[in-house]
Amino acid sequence: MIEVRIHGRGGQGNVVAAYLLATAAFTEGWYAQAFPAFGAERRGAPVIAFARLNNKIIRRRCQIVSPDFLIIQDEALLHIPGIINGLKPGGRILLNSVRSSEAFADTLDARVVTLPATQMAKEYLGRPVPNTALLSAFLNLTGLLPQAALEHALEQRFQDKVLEKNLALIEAAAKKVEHNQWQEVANA
Amino acid sequence: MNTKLKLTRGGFAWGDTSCNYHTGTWRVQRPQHEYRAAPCHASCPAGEDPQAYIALLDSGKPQQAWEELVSINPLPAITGRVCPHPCETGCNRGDYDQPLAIHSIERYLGDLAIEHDWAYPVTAPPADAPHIAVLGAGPAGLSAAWHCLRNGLQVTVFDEEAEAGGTLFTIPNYRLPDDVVRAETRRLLKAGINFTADFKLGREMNLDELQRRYAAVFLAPGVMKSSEWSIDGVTPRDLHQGLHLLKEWGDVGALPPMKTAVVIGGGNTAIDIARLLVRNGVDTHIIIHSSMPDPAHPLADDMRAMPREINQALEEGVKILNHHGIKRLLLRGEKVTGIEIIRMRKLPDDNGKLHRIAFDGTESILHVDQVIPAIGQIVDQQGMEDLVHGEHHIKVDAWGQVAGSENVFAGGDAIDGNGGTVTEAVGNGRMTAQAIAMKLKQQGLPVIEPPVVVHYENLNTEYFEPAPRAEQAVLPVAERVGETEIEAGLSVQQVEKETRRCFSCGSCLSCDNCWTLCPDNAVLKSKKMAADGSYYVFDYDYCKGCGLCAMECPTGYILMVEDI
Amino acid sequence: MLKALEGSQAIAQAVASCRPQVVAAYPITPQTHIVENIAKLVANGKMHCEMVSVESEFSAASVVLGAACAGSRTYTASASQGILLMAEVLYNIAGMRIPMVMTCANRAVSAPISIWNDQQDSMAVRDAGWIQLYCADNQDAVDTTIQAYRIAERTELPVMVCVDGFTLTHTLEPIDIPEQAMVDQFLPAFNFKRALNPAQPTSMGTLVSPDFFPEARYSHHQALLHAADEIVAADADWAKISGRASGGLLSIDGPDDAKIGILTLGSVYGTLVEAREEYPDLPATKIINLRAFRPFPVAALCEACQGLTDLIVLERALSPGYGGIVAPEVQASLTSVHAATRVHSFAVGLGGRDIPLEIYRKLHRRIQLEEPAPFTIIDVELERLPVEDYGVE
Amino acid sequence: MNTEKNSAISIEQLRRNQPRFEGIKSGHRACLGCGQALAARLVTEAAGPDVVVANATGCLEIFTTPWPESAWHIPWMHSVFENAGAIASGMEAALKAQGKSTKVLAFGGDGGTFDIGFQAISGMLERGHNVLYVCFDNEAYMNTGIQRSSSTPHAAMTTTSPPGSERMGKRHLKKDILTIVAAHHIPYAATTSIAYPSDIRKKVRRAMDIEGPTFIHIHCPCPLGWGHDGANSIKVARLAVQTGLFPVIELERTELIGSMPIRHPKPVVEYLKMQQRFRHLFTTKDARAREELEHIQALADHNIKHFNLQGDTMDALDSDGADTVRRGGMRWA
Repeated sequence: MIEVRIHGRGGQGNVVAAYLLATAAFTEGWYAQAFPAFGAERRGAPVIAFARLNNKIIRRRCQIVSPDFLIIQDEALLHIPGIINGLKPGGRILLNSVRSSEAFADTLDARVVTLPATQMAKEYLGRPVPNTALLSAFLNLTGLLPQAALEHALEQRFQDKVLEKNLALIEAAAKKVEHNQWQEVANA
Repeated sequence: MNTKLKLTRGGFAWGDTSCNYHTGTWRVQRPQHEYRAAPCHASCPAGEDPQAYIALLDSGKPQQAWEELVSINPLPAITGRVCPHPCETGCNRGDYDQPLAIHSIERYLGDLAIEHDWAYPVTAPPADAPHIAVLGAGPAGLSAAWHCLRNGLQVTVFDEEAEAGGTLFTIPNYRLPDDVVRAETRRLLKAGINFTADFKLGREMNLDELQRRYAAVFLAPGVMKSSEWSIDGVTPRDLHQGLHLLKEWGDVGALPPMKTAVVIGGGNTAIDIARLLVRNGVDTHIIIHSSMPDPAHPLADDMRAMPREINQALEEGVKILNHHGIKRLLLRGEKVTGIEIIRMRKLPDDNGKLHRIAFDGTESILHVDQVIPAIGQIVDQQGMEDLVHGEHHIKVDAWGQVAGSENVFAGGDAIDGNGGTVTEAVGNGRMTAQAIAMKLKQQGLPVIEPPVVVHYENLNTEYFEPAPRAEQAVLPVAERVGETEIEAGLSVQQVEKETRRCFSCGSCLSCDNCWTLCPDNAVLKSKKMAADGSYYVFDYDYCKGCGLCAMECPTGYILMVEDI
Repeated sequence: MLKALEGSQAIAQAVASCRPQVVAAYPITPQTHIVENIAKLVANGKMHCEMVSVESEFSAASVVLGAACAGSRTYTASASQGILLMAEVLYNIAGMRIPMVMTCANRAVSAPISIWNDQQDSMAVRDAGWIQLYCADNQDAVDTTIQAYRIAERTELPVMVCVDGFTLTHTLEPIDIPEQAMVDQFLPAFNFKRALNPAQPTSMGTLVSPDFFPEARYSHHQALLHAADEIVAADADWAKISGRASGGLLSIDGPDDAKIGILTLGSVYGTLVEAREEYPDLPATKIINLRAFRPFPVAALCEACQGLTDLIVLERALSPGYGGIVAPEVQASLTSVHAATRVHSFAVGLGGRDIPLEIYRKLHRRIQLEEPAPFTIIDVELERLPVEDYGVE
Repeated sequence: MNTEKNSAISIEQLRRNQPRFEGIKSGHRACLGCGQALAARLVTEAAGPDVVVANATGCLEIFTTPWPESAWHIPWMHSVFENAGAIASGMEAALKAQGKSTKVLAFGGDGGTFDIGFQAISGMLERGHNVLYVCFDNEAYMNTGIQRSSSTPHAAMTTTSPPGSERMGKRHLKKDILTIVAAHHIPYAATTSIAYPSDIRKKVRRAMDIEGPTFIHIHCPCPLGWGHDGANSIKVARLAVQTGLFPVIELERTELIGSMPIRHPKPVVEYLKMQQRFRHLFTTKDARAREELEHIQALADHNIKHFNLQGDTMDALDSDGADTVRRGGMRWA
């Protein structure tokens, strides 16, 4: 079972990211579960969402304490104490940042990969919503699901221009990272 | 608790089931319909019930209304014109805005019956029915005859004149056209009354003989003889009595020559003769020691003439010297040249009795060339001297029976204490006919109790709204010439509005108030009239006795009575 | 067909497939997504009903009551404070024996205010006279919602489908939404015989005097007891059509000869089942999911508890001043047949406190004691309490 | 006198054949002279059979439905005190969903309308449900034994607004519910009184014809709570109108479109002295009573001016509202 914890802020589409991930996984035949760390979300406040992917039914409903992956939608969230707590040994972090992965090597060591997702979202969508770009990069890094699965999940949620722009965005985002770089972790 | 009761799921109940529970058991008082006399009814000398016939008229049944009316007074076209209508004085509506124009409605019905020639509602008496003789075809005689007929008796009316009507013909045409008198009396006679003209008691037949031939005799000779009149024993040579002049005018259409006249008296005869004189160019005064009538403060010594007539007389130029009396006649030879008059009043003494007091120093002279007394007439005793015993009038009891005589009755102007109106005469006739019928059936005559009357306070006038009284059209003074009738009858539209003004005092108006306002649906409406004369039935199974219906009955027809 | 759906969305679709004619609701977290999804279905013409967006939960309950009395199938949903605001009407609906279905998106009750999940709200209206069914997962929520209409309409009792707020309502997972034809086959059109009808006027909600009140209450009580059969039958019949059963009155997972049992209501069930796999060294344990809390399935429970030495009742709410709410009823039910079974009452996950897998181990450790522990709120961290309140537990 | 009489009219037959529709039947347990019982019957009469009723808790509900009996002749339900507006909303939604044209009526007392049920009514009005809401206003919580409500008039005595050395009855004013209701911009809101049955029926019929929320506020004296003889219920109600204390008006979308003119306003004392609930205003010997009487007179004068109630002496409109009787009762039709 693969457990992903997504950190973000109200308004960044945090829960949507978890839902998209689970939906994409479901379309590829996985059993998946996604849910927010239920909160009275206000725009800008730090929020958490979870996604579980498994090859059999998932019955547990507890929060993800020891994720395999962290997706952090905002570099500033790193200032929140304990944000990477519980990450499994060997676990990986996808961080939304304009800086290179190396810039975080000191604090987060080699586990981190960065993506200028907000910048890209602004460019492609006209709005600073980093979630789909990060998801795309995540899928490409892990090789868990084909890009088409995410496209399919997006098609269920978005339409017309927004969908088109997102599809262009995820295509671009995928190219920004190295395919299957985290495959090993994902298959562990 | 009924253990077999099947309850419903979820506690619902079927509609209307509360009817199983009789809230009538809560009651300690109960409403009931109680007819009480309307004041118009109670105050009518003829005994008419205007409330009843107005109700029928209002219901769109004019012929039934007329039949109801003539079941009491067979001469409505006549009384509707000449009656001083105490009914209107009594009318509760007078306390609200203006009294109902009852006399106008009465006249309307009378005229309508003449116009349509509606038959008087009566069945012919059996051939062996007792036969009653009525002496005098004036209003009292005709009324008595009519009511004898209605009581299943045969009747013959005898009169000195060639046609029925009697004193009615002495009322000037401008007030009561002869045509109306003829139309009504002839139609009445056609109902089955035998009429024998040119009959004078003591000439054609004596009273004894009448008594022998007939089961009962009703005397209604009127007062065709004028009272003796003089001032300190002095009488002018060419004295003409008012009634005599009126009769002469009616018979020959001429008056003695005169330029100025003074009429003495305050009754309708005085007014009639005064107005006749004015119409003939005579400068006329009426002198009377009474007060002018004032509806606001009716006094016992008011002029007896109808206020309406007095007003019209004044409009036409009659001058009335009220609170005056004649002190002496100014004569040249035996012919009058004037009178000395003095101010006087009727004032009550310590016991409240009125006395005439003349005020010295108020004397003045009025120049006239005729003095016409109209101070009252007395009965002509011829043929019935034994009954009258030299009095001016015949003495009778409350039922019209002549004292000491088993089968002789009397009524109309001739009897003692009569007010002298046509309507009163009609009332005497009716009562006496009833007494005769009862006597002939060997029934005792009951004591006459005054009816229980509905007063203004007994009504709920919130359900009425102010509406102006219908007034008959009156000819302008300039057009009041000759014999033309001054007042026109009401139009159909006027009558419709006027009947709607009736409060229906003491009788069911079928207004639906009780039916509408009962919080317990305990007043049921019926298409047919219930036994108690209303169109509503109290449902005592449910009536809780709250009294709301009685409180809101506009006519005072519902009373709450104890019910324990 | 399985679809990845958020629980609320699935419940909304299940409701739509039951074709209610009147839906009334007032927004409250975590019920909102259900109603929003219904509103979306209505707006897109995928659901045909009168949607009444009322001004309070009180009116929501009242609107569906009025609508049901007027002969329509209805739906409402609420949570927490909303359930309490409805309470008077909930009693009223049940007492009048009105069939209807509502979802309670279970949430803690203020104060202190909490938008997160526990089951204090539905427990607060335990005695209102509604059937209460608790759902273990979102598939269960879908199936139970559909079954609830048939149960309600056959028994003429209202059914409250209790779904853990957020834990289920906001969780996306693969859920099968039955085909419309399947639902139509299962659930006949609503025909409420006592519906208000001008052609045959009746009066509902009459004043019942002491002469009749005990009979009315008795009848209501009996109706709830008899509803157990309808709950079982509905589950069985729906299983024939859908291929899925929800366990009827309760379901059991674990070996028949287990000496230890854990009884739960709602979504913690799945967590416990998986937790058991995480701790294979702990004694064999039966996990009992109490689906029907009202009517309380005494007989089925006794059968399920055959051979247990210890039964842990996981409370998701409490009665302050006493303790657990479910455990006393369980204990009383078992007394006659399994007097020896020790019944433990532990509250977990109050106000949305996460219920991690290790709860399973904690529970086992708790029952090792000689004497059964008194009612305990498992995850309280006493040192966090103010000094004056310290040591309460 | 008409002689066409029928002494053998069967009561049972008559009951069955009353020429009107009665939504409430006999046998209900209302007090003697109950204004509300009368008002409810008049409303149902004008509304006709094709209705369903939602009734708030209160006297009307209690006295009409002593299970297993009911006085209602129309489908009726009672849920709780404060939800008549919402119950009615639900009924209307259901009937709409079922494609039926049956009209929904909601009945509440002043407590259930002005106070506890106000929110549900506001919601019902705002959502535009096709419901005629009728408030039977007897100006206090009579069902529970005469406690003040926000409809209780100024200075009236109730068990929770008793007069004493520091108080002269209710300190506050009667809530102007009609204006508040009309402010929902509903098509029709009107006041009327049991003293004017024709007015009630006319307004109910008008409201029945309107598609959308309508509100009729009926002044219904309570003999028990007001302290007058049941026989005087109509009289008291009429005086409330005639003094100007209870204006009979009609509002369409907040605009005043009609009022029952008062021909000759009566002094408020005439109204007050009939009722025990104002007794302290006549028995108290100090200036406070005089001040309160003047205050109430001023309120009446204000109403007359504010709602333009003063009619002309022979105003033709008077006949329309004043329930003038006619022989044969046709005015009630």
